[in-house]
Amino acid sequence: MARIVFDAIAHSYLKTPPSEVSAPEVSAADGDWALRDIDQTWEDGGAYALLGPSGCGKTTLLNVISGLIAPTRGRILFDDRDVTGLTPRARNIAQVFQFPVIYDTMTVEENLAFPLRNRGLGRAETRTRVAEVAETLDLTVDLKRRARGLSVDAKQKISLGRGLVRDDVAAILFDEPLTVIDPHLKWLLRRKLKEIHERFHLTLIYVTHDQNEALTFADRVAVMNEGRILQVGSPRALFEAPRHTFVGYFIGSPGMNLIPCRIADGAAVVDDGIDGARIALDPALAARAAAATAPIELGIRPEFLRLADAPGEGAVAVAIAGVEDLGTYKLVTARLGPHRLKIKLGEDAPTPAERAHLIFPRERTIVYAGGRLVEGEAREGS
Amino acid sequence: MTLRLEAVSKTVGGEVHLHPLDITLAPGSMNVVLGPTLAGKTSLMRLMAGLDRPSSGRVLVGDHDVTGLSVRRRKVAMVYQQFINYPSFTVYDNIASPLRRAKIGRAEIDRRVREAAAMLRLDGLLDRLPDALSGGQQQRTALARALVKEADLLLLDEPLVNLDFKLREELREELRALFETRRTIVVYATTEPLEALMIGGDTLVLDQGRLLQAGPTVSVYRTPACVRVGEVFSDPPINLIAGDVGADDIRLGGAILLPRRGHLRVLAPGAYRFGVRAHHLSVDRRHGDEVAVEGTVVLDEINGSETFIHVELGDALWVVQEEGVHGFGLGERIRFFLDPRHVFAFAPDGALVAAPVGGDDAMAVGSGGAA
Amino acid sequence: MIIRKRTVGLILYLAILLLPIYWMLNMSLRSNADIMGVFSLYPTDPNFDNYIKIFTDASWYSGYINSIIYVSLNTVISLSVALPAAYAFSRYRFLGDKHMFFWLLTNRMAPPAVFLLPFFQLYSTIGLIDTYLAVALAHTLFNVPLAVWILEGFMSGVPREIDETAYIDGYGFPRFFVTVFLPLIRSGVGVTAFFCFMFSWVELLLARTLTTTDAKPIAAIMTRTVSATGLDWGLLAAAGMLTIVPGALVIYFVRNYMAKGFAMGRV
Amino acid sequence: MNKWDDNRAWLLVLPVFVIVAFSAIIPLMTVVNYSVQDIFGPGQRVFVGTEWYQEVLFDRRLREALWRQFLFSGLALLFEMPLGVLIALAMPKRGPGVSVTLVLLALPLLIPWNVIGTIWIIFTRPDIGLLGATVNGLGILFDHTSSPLDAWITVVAMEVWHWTPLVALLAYAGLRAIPEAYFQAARIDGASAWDVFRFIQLPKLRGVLTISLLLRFMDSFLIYAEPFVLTGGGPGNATTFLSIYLVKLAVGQFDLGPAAAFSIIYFLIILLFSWLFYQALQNVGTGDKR
Repeated sequence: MARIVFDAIAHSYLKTPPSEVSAPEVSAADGDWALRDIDQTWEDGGAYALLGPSGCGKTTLLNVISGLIAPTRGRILFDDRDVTGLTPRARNIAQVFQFPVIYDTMTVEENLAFPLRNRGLGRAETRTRVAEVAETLDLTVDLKRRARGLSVDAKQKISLGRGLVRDDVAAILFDEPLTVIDPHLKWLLRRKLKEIHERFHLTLIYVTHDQNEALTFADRVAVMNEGRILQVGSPRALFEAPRHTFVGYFIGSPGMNLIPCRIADGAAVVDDGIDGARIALDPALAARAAAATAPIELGIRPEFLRLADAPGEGAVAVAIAGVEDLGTYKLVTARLGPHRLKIKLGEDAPTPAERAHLIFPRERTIVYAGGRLVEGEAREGS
Repeated sequence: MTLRLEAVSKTVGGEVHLHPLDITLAPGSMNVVLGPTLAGKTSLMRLMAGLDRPSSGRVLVGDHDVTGLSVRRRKVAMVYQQFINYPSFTVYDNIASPLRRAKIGRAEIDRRVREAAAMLRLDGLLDRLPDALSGGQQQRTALARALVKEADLLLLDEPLVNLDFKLREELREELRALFETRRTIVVYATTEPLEALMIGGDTLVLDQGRLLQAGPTVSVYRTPACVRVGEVFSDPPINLIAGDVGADDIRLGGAILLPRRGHLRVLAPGAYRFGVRAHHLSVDRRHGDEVAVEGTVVLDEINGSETFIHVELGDALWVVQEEGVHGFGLGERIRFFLDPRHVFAFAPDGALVAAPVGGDDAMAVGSGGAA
Repeated sequence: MIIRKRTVGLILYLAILLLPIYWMLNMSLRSNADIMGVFSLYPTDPNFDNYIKIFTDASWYSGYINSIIYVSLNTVISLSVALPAAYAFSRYRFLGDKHMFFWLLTNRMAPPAVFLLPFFQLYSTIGLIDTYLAVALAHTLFNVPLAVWILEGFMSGVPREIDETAYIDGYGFPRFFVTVFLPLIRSGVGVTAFFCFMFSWVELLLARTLTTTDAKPIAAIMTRTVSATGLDWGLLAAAGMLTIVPGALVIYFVRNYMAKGFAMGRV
Repeated sequence: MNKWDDNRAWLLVLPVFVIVAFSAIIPLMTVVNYSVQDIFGPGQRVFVGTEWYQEVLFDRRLREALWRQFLFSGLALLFEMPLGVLIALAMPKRGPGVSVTLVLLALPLLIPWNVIGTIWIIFTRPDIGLLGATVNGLGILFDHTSSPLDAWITVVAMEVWHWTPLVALLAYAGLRAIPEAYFQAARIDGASAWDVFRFIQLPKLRGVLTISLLLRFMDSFLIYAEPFVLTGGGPGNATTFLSIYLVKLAVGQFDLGPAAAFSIIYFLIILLFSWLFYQALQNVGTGDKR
């Protein structure tokens, strides 16, 4: 097991990479870099998820860790040892792929014993390790069977097991491992993974585009976009205090409401088509936001908005554009000038009338400048 | 025009894909076909489209029997779960192809293609080949081609299932808006309850080739005609537990006592299966009537906005849904609350006996023999 | 290190593979007297006399033209009948489909020697002996089954939903097949054409039997000339070299399709 | 996966059926006809029943040719299969080397079969052949026109030279179809190159190798032009394979009846192998397609 450190890792798939990693401002236009200057520490024994849309670089990042890809620039350290030039084998990494990779001609037992045999472990010890792992993964009864004949989820467990049998493994990497698993079985495997983490305290890194998988699996989730890690935090921190607008949009279903605004007199002023709607902010937050030069956006999650029938202190008049009854909750779409906001209401909440008043709870209303969170005073995410 | 299926069934090589079923879809209606994988959703859609011929029964459009009519002569459009486009045509030519076949004038084609492309945000991509597009854009192209045709019947077979989580969410919302204004009969197949609720309209619940229930989506959700509908139409899974109704109270799984009150008063003494959806369980007491239940956490799933807590209680496994993101450790003891007002009661054969009030306006149209 | 060893091995093998061909090239650039007189690893006095003779003598070069004509004819016939059939096998279940496919494959395996006499009689009866068409038709015996088989593999790789979408869009079969479907299996058609060309080009037994003068293939003229001129090795080698040229050209043009076709695992 | 049920598909198959039937069924019927008749001349024929079949079955030379044929095919496979796989393993996976290798490998496949024979005559003759002269120069007597063993060595070498590239190309295709994840997993599991070959490449090649094995078996079973040009079936009858003997019988001696009966038996043997081939293909098909 090891603490893994990324030291200014950048990677380009081009043969002759552009000489400079471009500045964040122009990043969107330049797709030559799959990873841009990533500094990150993966603590020993942590359960991490790499979450992001297709093509954000998360699989590249994973392959850099395992050593299947040599980064164009930067160093990677395992416990302060530079492993940048080492092979996957020398790094002691295990990886579980999107599709189960098993050795067709071997039995389950032989499959599980394979990495140990290659490392010259004794027969007796191999047997006990395999038995132990098979027990954990509920594969004991299948040990003598040909691996080829098993179901997809059992095969995926074998691929995982080949990583678990090695007690010297530095980290186990997962590349969207549940893609081929039947939806009804997914949660069972998620549970298995959790158990394994609790039991073995291994460093686990899990790549996915599905927030459900990432947030369920990981203690700390790294949200990636366009080759950068935007935020690493606990599921709760990502939900409550996303440090980047993309994180706010990407986490949560539906994502965070983001409205362009300007700051005046300790409040956010949003274009409502008339003379501007005022949304009161935490004074300290407002002061910092006012000092920012980049464009300001107001952020609030649909869960935190409240509706009132009557105008009141700090309530903003909106037009209701639609109400969807989604069984467990009602999703309201409100129009505020040119902007659209989503509001999540309880299933028993009364359906709002055509016009309503929206309350932005002050402690839940956050502000972004140039896409980055403007820190309030007391808010320091867990 | 109305689409009617009369006693339509499909058998392939001795294997029944669809048992005889009757369905009527009104013009301009929005219909969801909800069912787990292999429920027969695709078989049903292919019969509706005319891609396959039913083994028995008739398909009628208006008063017209179209059972044996080739798909070329029908006014249908279809979107598959794979991204199906003509790989050698540009996006523009892809969208234009059904119009060109229909011998429509060039100017008119151009206008309609650009309109559809704008609607699906493909404006800047018209000259590209499908291979040069992302998955989401490819599926948008397929959707545009289906919409531009202005067919009588638009079939969508799990169109979003192969997209990224977030893309799925976005496109789902756009779709609903796109269908709202059309006269077309839309049929949308999905395995996901939430998707069914988002699309709205009417829902047909299909399982193992049988039509279990049909009706307005929200009513079917609130008043599942049988246990199986409850299972298919709940995500996370509905909590089901055997119980006995006594004179004064109801005993669930041997341990939990519910008062025999409210909508449960109608139950005659005897054995039942009780169902309660995960979001009607809560770790906070929301109500004085709620009954406390204790168990061990085996998993806590977070989907971004909600947390699903899997709790083991004796042999039974419960799922509790909590708003927001919460962390519960594996093996932690937890107490949650069950609101008796939200409990469904099913007879031993599976049929719904009592549903929570508020769902009584639903019409349960059990057809083809509810399981 | 391992990679290097492998590459060395591969280059060595390719060198051995080319050695006999090189030797023939060597011979073809020398006169017969030279060949019989001195043993030399390379032509000491290279000249193109043998080639010039072939290109100036109609009894020689017409053989090439004959071969190219019937081979091309065969490729066209094989492809045009195999395309619709392969589509049927890849898309439809119909009465006797499996048996039909098997029967086709058995013809790919039929020994040409068995068909020698009956073919001669058959084509004599219908007056096709010594025509290009006779050879082209005879070669369909093994090329059509092969073409159907290869094309079926490529077509099965195209999702059926594309066909359905086209029919839903209102395409008729012929237009769909030509404008939508064929471009999708372009590399399959390329690979198939290559194999038809190849097997028709290399076959000699039937081609020689069904022709006498007008359509006689080069390969047959070669053997005949050998006995007549009392083994002119140089001339023979030059003629042999020239039979490799068309094949080499074809394979050069379809090499990218080849790689793709092989990647699809069907040949 | 599911196909459409429609018997009208026959319309699409009809051209193929007609053209192949014309080339296969009519001639085959002629052969059957000959095999049960004795023909003296135009219009003079006598029904002889199974006489020709009996004659052929008890023909010692035919039986010898058959065993020779099996030995030849067996030897061909023994060399071609492992060699082909080895070459496929050594071929580059990407880059300009791929096209070059493919083109060079395919070259022998594109040479007319009798020219193959010619090439090998020129190559192996003791007087002018590179190989023949070299070997004889080393003091080893080598002449395929007089020594049966030398003739066999030459014929087998020619066959291996000619057809190993096909096996290599097929195996290469099979190797390219293995998902990259398998190799990555093996690297991570610490597998050696030999392990990768034994536990990943070889099992995944099973289907392709079955196809090439059967293909090569059949085609080597039908071989005619190459050995005929090279050795003429000699010395003596040492390299007289089935097809060579059949043509001798039919064209050389004009023994139509026995030749026809021989053809039928030959064809039945081939049919049996075709059937096995087809069965194997079907199994491979279901094994590979998900």
